[in-house]
Amino acid sequence: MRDVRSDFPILHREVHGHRLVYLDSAATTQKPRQVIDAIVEYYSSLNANVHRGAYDLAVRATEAYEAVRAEVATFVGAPDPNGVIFVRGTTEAINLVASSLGRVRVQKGDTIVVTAMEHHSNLIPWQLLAEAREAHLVMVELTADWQIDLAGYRRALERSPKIVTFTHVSNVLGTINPVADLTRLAHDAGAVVLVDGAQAVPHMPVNVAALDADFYVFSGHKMLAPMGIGALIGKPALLDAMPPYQGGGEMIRTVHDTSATYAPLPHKFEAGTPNVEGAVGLGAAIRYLDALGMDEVAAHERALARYALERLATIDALTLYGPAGDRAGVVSFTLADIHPHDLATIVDSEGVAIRAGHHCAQPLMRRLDVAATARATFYVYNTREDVDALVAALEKARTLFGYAHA
Amino acid sequence: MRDVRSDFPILHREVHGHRLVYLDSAATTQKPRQVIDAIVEYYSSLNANVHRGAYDLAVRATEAYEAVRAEVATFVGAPDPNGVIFVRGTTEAINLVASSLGRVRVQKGDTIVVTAMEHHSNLIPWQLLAEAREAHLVMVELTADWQIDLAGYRRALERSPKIVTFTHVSNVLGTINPVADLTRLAHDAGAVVLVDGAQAVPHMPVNVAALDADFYVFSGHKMLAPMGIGALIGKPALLDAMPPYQGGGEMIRTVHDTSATYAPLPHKFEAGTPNVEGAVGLGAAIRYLDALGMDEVAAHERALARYALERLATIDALTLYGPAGDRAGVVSFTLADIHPHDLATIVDSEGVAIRAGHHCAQPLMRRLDVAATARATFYVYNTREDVDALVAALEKARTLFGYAHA
Amino acid sequence: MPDGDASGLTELYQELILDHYRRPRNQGSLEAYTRRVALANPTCGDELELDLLLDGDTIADVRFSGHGCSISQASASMMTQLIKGKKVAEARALAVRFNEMLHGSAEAARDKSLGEARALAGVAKFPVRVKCALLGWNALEESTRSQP
Amino acid sequence: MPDGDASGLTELYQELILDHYRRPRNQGSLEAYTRRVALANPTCGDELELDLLLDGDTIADVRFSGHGCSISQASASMMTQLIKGKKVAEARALAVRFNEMLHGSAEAARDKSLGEARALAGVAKFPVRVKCALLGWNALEESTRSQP
Ligand SMILES: Cc1ncc(COP(=O)(O)O)c(C=O)c1O
Ligand SMILES: Cc1ncc(COP(=O)(O)O)c(C=O)c1O
Repeated sequence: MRDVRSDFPILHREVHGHRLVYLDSAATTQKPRQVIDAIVEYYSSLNANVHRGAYDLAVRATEAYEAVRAEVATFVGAPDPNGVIFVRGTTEAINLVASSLGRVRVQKGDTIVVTAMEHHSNLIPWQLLAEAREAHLVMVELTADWQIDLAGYRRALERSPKIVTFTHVSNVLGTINPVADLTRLAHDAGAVVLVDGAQAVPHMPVNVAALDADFYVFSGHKMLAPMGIGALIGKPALLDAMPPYQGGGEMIRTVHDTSATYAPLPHKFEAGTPNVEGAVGLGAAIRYLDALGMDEVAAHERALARYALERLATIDALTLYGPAGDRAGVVSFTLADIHPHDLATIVDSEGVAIRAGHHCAQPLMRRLDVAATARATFYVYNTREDVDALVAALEKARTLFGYAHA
Repeated sequence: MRDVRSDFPILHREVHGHRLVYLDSAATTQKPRQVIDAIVEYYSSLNANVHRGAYDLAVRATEAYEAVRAEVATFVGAPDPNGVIFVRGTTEAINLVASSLGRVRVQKGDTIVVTAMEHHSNLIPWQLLAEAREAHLVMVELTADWQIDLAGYRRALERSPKIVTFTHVSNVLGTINPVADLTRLAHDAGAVVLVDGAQAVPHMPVNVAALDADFYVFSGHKMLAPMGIGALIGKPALLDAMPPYQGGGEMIRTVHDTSATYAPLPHKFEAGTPNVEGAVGLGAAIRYLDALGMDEVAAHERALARYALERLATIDALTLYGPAGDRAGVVSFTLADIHPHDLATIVDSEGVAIRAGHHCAQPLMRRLDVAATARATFYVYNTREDVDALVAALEKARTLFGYAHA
Repeated sequence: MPDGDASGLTELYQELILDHYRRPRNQGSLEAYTRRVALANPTCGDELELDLLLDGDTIADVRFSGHGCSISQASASMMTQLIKGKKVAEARALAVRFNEMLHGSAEAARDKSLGEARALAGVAKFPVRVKCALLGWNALEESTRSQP
Repeated sequence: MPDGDASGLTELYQELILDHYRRPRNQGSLEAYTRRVALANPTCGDELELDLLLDGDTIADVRFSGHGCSISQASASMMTQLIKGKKVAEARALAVRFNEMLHGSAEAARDKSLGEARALAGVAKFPVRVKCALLGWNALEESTRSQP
């Protein structure tokens, strides 16, 4: 993959007198000039509210917005742009499905299946749904190699769950789940499947049609796009049958004083003024990633992850978490008795930005038997030098905490 | 007020060979350089996910985000920044309250009061709530001068409604409602009050503490800020007692496998990665408006509205809608038998952007006895020349439709 | 205020279209109908109801009601003129043709079988108004979908 | 890897703090307690439980448990040393003082009454870590709020 660092203005800023080594892309990514420019251009020449204006600007803003819907569909292999719902991000997409589908599909005593590696955003909405409907929430455990335990998964499916949900890629372990297989099994058990693609779509080619997930969700801000935009990809037949989520402008057909009928897809699920800027920025991000090639992006990150795992393994008393084999560009670790927050503070003083904490995955933390880990994640703009800088900064942490230099 | 047009890049673009005369700010506003620059600066030097990072960027992004919360509180006179919840916009804010408060406060047979001048965004969520809880939705009618009918309002309050909601300013009529009085009456009747401030906060000084509304909501994109950001201002005691709305990252305290406890305000209601860019842009917009002075902004718009009403009244067969007295910078009209969409298309060819349609207020349209109106709305960047351009373009429409020149 | 019609406005609001707008043909409802479909354009609020009386596979009578802009009303009016007495399959073929014209096909715009509806070719220059011109035709499409 | 400590790191991770982190004083729980408060820092997941045994208005005994970074653990440890045997009002006054120090008050940082906790003055340079240093003190504040 070509060196893209020059496209990212923020990477040329200094942090504490060091160049910024940004290793927290799983939390949010930095933005290339191309995306920033698209935002500026949008507000400088195109901005208007969509879907309601007969004038030139409004027409062009609407066209731009709807064009991105089609681009998103193509990018993730969704057969029908009407099944692409713009949302704020992954969290909102999951809440939309849990709330709207959940209300009609899940009844008292029913089962919902999640896994022990979910991000809180793919857990709490189902907890809330289970509580509201008096349904059972079953959490599938993980194997010793930090994969979804298939035997446990099959056992859970024997309960004929109404909804099964799992992440495509773990934001802590880097585990890449066999989505197509898991989905097929769940479908055989009669379940509807939602896949949390927040850590997949930015990092590898994804084809939702091939995966056959009923719902697939992701965030723009984790894939070079602006904050405040993301997508829910749903099978139109399912979305069609679901009650509306939020009510308001744009999502209606005819409004009477005390009742209303709703617009067809996708607008039924897009109440209120949407984030057109965000969509336009997402379009620019998709074009940027497409130009790089998602296969290349994936290869670049996995190579970096491999290199990082190798280098980190040489550090004394460093513990790595995650599967031994293939994994995404996510590396979680702890170092001796140095708490991850202390690690993050120390490496930050060298310009290295890593995340420390529970990564919104407390159930997984308990299974890892830690309260927190440090985590480095890689994206298109990271290099082997970034990994080297991390390793050097970790050595500094060891020294500060009184460990002998390796 | 100083001439601000030069701050708005989009106003220097041409539309169909004419300068852009943007008269649709009630739908969404254009953005000054200062706001666009704040976005660019954010992504070029500050971007990170908030609340979860121990590194420099994340700290600064979090500080920037939380600083805007305090700025919003100050701007609208909210006593406590913890009662400021960032949302996508007005629509989401209303859905949040209807869904979360509604679930605990409204039971079978209870009453919810709305008015006949609400935007669909302040109607559909209450329709959905009333339907879900088998509650009654009562719509207060308007007077012949397009004010909320106080006698009808008092009658509705005799039903001891659980929730009363109304708009501060009508997006069709320009009516400015006596919010403090309406709120006091509703409180006396034991109701909780939500005020839709979408058309007020951008256009006049607002002090929610003085109004005493329990919830007050507005959108950033209608006040020079980016799309995808807005605020729910709530009394902390009420918000505290409400169940969460969306579940996910950021809004939790401790997460167990099948249950969780939630974070204190304001984070309890901000699940998932928030739109930090949007908040930063909103901060820039608030500083821009503060520098102009909200009293000056209001005076500027009302003067323009008066001038527009005067000039439009001279056009033959033009019908104006709305109150005779004081009104906001919103002017709705129809012209002879020319359908508003045709009007919008024709004036657009002269560079004049107005809105035509039901303005997301179908119940009001039925009371106006029209299916649609044309609407011109004014903001800080509009001038008397803009009004003149509109009037000239309307004369062209008359000619095209075969009416004699006035 | 003549402007040489670079904007296409004079073509859009030509005499014939305004005439159909102001004196719509076949307006109203049928006492006896075989098909009734109501469509709305939620973004602008235009509403249209189309009644068809079928005699075998022939459209024996047709009426439309509702409200909307000059384009949607004139287009619906012209459509009713055109399809009355036609076979359902012919009418549906015209709908396809009309659609092509509105999406810029010059060839379709020359197709005499579209009759007066060809006056609406200029709508293609106003993308946001295309929906208006199609409202009646979409109602026809929907009301005859299950009909051979 | 000495760096003259422009970053303040050496001060942050000085011997005394690491010592309290590794050998926390008064760690554990009390069999008999008057007050028990559990606090968490949801953004980083630090958790702390504080037990107080009151004898009248005197803190007769104190223990803390939980987990977290060196700063939160060391700070809680130092706090327990400091408040044991003090009157509740005195302890609360120390909490106010400590807060001032963490918000940059040089005067508070010189206040001998803060004892070893003064070693944490350097945390003020790391805004995101201030919450960590305050966790134990906040628990104290909360558990003694209703106490005169
Ligand atoms: C009075 C009023 N309420 C609510 C809204 C909805 O705001 P938004 O679309 O930003 O959610 C609008 C504007 O569209 C409005 O004018
Ligand atoms: C796997 C996973 N799911 C969901 C989310 C939540 O995404 P967002 O915060 O953009 O809604 C994240 C990231 O925070 C994630 O990594």
